Amino acid sequence: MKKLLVLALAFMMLLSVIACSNPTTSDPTPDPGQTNTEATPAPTDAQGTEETPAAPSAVRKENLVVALQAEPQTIDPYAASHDTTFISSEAIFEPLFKYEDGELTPWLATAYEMVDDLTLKLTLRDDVLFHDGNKMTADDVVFSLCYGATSNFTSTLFGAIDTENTKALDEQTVEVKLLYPYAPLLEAMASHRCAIVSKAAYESMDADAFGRAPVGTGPMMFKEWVSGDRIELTGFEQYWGEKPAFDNMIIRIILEASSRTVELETGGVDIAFQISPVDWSRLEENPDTQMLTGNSMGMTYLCFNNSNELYGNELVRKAIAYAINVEAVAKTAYQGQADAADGFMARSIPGYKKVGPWEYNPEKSKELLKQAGYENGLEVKFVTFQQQYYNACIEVIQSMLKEVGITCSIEMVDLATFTSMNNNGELPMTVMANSASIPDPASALIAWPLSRTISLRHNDQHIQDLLDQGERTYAMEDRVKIYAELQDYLWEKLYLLPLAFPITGYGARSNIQNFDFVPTGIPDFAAITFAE
Amino acid sequence: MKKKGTEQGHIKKRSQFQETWKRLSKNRLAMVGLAILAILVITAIFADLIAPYPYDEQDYMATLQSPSWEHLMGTDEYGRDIFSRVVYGSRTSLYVGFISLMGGALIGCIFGAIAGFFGGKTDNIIMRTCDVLHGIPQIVLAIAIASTIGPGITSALIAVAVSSVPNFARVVRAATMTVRDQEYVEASQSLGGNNTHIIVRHIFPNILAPIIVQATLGIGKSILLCASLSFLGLGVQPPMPEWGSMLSNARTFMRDYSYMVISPGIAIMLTVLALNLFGDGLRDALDPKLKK
Amino acid sequence: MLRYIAKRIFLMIPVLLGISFVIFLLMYFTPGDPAQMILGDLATKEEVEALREEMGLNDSFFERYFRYMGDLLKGDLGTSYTTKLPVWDEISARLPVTAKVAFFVIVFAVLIGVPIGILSAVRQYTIIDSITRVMALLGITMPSFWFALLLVLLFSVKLGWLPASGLYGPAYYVLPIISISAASVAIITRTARSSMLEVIRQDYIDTARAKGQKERVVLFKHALLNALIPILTVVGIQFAGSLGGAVVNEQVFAIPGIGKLMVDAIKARNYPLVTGSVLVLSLLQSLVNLFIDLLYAFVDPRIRSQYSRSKKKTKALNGAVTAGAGTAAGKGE
Amino acid sequence: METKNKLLEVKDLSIHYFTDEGVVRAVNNIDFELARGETMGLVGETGAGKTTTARGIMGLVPNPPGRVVSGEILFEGKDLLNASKLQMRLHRGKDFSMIFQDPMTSLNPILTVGDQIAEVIRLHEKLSHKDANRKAAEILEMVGIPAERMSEYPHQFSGGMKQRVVIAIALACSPKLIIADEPTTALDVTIQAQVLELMRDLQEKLGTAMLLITHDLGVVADTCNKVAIMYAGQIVEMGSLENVYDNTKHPYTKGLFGSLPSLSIKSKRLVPIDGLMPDPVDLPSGCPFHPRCPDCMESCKSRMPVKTEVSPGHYVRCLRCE
Repeated sequence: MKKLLVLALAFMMLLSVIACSNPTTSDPTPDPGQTNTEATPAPTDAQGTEETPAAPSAVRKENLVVALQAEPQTIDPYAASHDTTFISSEAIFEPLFKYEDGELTPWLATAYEMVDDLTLKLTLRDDVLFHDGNKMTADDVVFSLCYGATSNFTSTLFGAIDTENTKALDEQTVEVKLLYPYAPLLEAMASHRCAIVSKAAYESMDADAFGRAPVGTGPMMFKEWVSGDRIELTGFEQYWGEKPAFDNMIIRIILEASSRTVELETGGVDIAFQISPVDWSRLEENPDTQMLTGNSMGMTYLCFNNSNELYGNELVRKAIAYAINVEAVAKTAYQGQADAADGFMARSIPGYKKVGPWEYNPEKSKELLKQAGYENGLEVKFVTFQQQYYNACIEVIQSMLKEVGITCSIEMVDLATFTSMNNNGELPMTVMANSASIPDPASALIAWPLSRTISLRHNDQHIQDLLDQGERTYAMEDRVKIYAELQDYLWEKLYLLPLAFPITGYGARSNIQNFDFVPTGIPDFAAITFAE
Repeated sequence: MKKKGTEQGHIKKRSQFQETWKRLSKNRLAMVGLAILAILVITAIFADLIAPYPYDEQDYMATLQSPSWEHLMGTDEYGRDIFSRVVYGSRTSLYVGFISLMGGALIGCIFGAIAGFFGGKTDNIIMRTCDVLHGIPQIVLAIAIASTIGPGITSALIAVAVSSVPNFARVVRAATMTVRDQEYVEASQSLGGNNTHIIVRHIFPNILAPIIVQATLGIGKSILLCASLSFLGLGVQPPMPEWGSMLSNARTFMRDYSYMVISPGIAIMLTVLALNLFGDGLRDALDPKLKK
Repeated sequence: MLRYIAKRIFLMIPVLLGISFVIFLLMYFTPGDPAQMILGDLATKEEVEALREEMGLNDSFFERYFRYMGDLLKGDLGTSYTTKLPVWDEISARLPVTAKVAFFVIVFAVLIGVPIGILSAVRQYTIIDSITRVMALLGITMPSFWFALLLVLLFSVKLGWLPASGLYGPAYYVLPIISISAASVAIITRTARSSMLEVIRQDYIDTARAKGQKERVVLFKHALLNALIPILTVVGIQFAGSLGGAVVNEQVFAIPGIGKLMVDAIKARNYPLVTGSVLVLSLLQSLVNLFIDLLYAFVDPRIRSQYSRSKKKTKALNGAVTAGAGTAAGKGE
Repeated sequence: METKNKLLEVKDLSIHYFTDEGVVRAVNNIDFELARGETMGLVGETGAGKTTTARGIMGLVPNPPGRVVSGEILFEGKDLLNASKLQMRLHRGKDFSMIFQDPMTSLNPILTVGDQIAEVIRLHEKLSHKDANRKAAEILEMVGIPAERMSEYPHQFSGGMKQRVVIAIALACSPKLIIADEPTTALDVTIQAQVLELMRDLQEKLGTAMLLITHDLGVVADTCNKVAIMYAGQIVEMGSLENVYDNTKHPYTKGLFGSLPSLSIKSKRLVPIDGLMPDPVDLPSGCPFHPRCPDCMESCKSRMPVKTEVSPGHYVRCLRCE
């Protein structure tokens, strides 16, 4: 009978040996402060390794396979706000302009002219065809811009467009009218959120059908969507520009992070998104794979519900802030792949002002607690949903608050319950993140406008005024001054406590070239070339 | 003590329990199972003494340390000592495992016995409600309950209990039906025993074996269900440790820090292994036909 | 026999109705607003309210339930909130995948489980018996996604023999099948072993041996056929179980199964898709159970005679009584 | 008796079971002979080792835990104990076959009666399916069951009918010897008589020898020409019917007869043998019956009696008769 037991233990040992037999370089975990990914130079330079002039490689590949972490709800960039949609739609649609080396270069629009503060004249290319064969005309551009203005997912970027008076002057020119002066307009027109859709195709089917079978002008054409499994795109024969180095693009949906890493290592996929930080070092060491990382345009923050009687009290917010070691929170929660947040938007965004990070001073925190009348203890509560990084931040903060006598309970609910609690203002405290869709302060501070502030609920008109001013002045120097004043004010009021600037990244096979890290997280697939 | 063959003395009447214990103690494997269970229960009760660190104490200097002397099972991504969390986790996991099982078994057995014993319409009604309950996936049940009365152990407990009722009912019904036709049940009916008396005194002891097997299997499943609930964010509330959620969270670190997955995994496996060994032993001991 | 099948199918309807009612009830009381989930957290209150009105979410519980039932009877499962596709299209896209995986899992589990179970029953108290019992216990206790990850690490990454995820060819099926069926193999082995042990002790096995029958035939014909009933029950339960299946395993291997679809639908409060997928799953599971019950009758004549009280049989019974040999003996019919 | 006519010779046979609780000495050094066409009764209380003896001859002792410790079983001069598995299989059903006690569980519930009979025929006689079934039908008729019922299942037959099927299976290949292990115990008296009469007719018609195991002395008197009384694994008295019934020597046999109601002798009370069967793991010293033996002597407690022939063909194991 003893043999039975011995066998059981032997089998278990065998299993664990297999699991951990891979060469776990148990080097000391990255102590905070030193970024362990040598590959990324100082985080401020967003371009990553400098541009090696890609030799015109004749190497063509049949399929470019990309692994996504979740299935997009739609491929229509105007009907969603999630990366998975934009990654799927990037190669199908094209914007009016593109940014190359910081310069606005013509793309679908050949030239632009700011007639006055409220009107912009665009001249378009005349040789662009849609996937359904129709020619792209000014009407399509007007239709796309108006669609962008009205859809609630993109109204933050294109809401300023006056949909009645924007019209096509002729086949190739469009006159865009604005309701109020709007500085980030051109920036928006050069982003992945601006997509010229075929008016005819859109109107021939209803909005949702278009979302599942989009028609654009991009180098890749939509072919098939096998729900839950993959989206297949194929090369567009009559594409007006330079054809990509691959015939088809297959976007596979692999939910499990470790499976995406494994597929990258075994060559099952060429590019994989949302690789968990734990695997970054292994993918870098592996000769067959490379990691493309850099500071994203997002910011993770501790969000107070300022309409709540307790967290509306500035003393309490600051007491909590002083008890938190922001540096440690960022490093632990993101396993070293994040910098402590010292401002209200990512550093790569023009207009960013360094105001923090918040001083870690438990003594001061206790003082403020006494001032606020909570010297013998304070009860606080976090509500969150299943999200690896937010939960990590909250658990780290929870144990830090314990040091200063603030007992903190965490309630984990599922996403739907969380969203409805958020809308009804029932969230006490939580950790969230906002990411700018275009490198412009207006988009980075998306959580602050009064009409949109369902989580912060600060109802501070002064913030709204500054936001409007910043958005409506065209001169960059004046905008920077306005946003600097706003960021100082926000730092003073501390309606939210910035925690981390996450370093994001995606993995690729080493034979993928001309494919760099982009802060928005939506790379240009068509430009990809292949080595060997 | 050897019972003398020839001695005419009366044989000492041993109670059913002693009889089962005598036969059970001979089965070494069942004893091993019982020993492991005893250890687990003791660790659960004296967790505060056994665990070297409080389960929620974080140490940012020592995140993701592989097993060493000060951290027997290494540390997790927050620098918390995994050994202490496994020790405290035994408390939650055993609590969830056993209580949900008791609930599910109790209701399930009652329904099963009634359905099996009376048959006919009552049997049909009970069985169809069981099919309905069985048809609803445990996860839907868990989410609904967790969302209405708030997430946490209690909701996970209820979800697990409710979803294990159909299995128990079906097992008990089948066993009751086979036992019901036996002569001794008719004998006690002829002696004027009313139905509840018969079910409790005669039918239950004889169908204890399948119930035990279902119970020992059930506990393992309910602990693992807790893992899938926490995987959905509905399980135990952080920072409370629970083996299942520790396992599913450690998944992302499995490649480089495999020790994080192994310790909770082995804890679950040991518990379920012990339960099954003890359960099998108990079943054999209770089943007179099984002469070794 | 057909009468019995009709009765069973007829009985399924109340069960499915019951399930749909309970699901609707559960969904009704669960907080979280589908309209909000569709529009995302950037939408304003008015937009959300307008969508709720349009989707009829503000109607009373019974109004919505009867409207759903009305459509159901017309064979329309409603449209999914998120993708606006008919629920049936979403499910039918995933049904073949889940069915194929579940089928291969059960076939694999039976082909491995039953012979090993029998072997360890016949060779009781030997080393083989101990090994299989340990394997069985480990199979039941091991969390399946842990086993899945181990398999992927070993066979895809280290040895590179098998693809890690997706279902684009026969080689893709190997790892998912092994990982999902581990628990089923264990349970089937245990049941096969215990029911074989039960049957081997019966007298008719000795009768067969007394006839001079070969030991192999005694075991695999006389013993196994009688031991089939409990094995079939467990196979049925395991097959039904793996349909709703290992959601986590499906996720690890990126298999677009119904289990994952249902869980995501619940998370997004996509009521029609939740109810639809649960109903389809329950229907499949009930059909599997019916099929297993029919197999009982096929295997065991005693059960078969209960189902089909056809005329021919009863006449023969009466015939026997008059043939002189008294039937007062024993309780046999 | 010339050796040619001796069908079965059992010499000094001992079979023990080696269990965790200890060694169960079920059969201890028994020997007897059986000629062709002869019927011998093997009588004893439950636990005397009757069934183990039968299974020993058939080679069906479950091993582990059972094992033949000593002795020989000569069937037509050949020792079955060192026959190969294959040879034993060829004997079983062809040269000797067995009828089991409980008809309710002796038939495979999921095979038709016809198949179960045809199986033994096909095993030993190279017949096609059709011929085997035809022969099976014949044998079924022989045991008094209408042939059309061949395709029915055991649960559709009464206890008596099932026992007839078991007999049909045993006699299908007209074996030289039938071992019947309490064939009628589970049946009512009326059916018992019919089954016994059937077995006797078939025995005469096929000339088969029979070893009838029972605890019913009446059945033995009615069917057998020789009888052996077994107690605690030993044959304590053996001989022709007249010797054992009229000229009983061994106290245990007398005790058995004493506990039988008899029409001829008017007696108010039956005289049961007090005490219980000894525990086979821990047999008493000397003569195993001495603790319950009314005329027990001092030497009985220490010395094991030897098999002595008190009159031609009549053997007794008792110190009083040595």
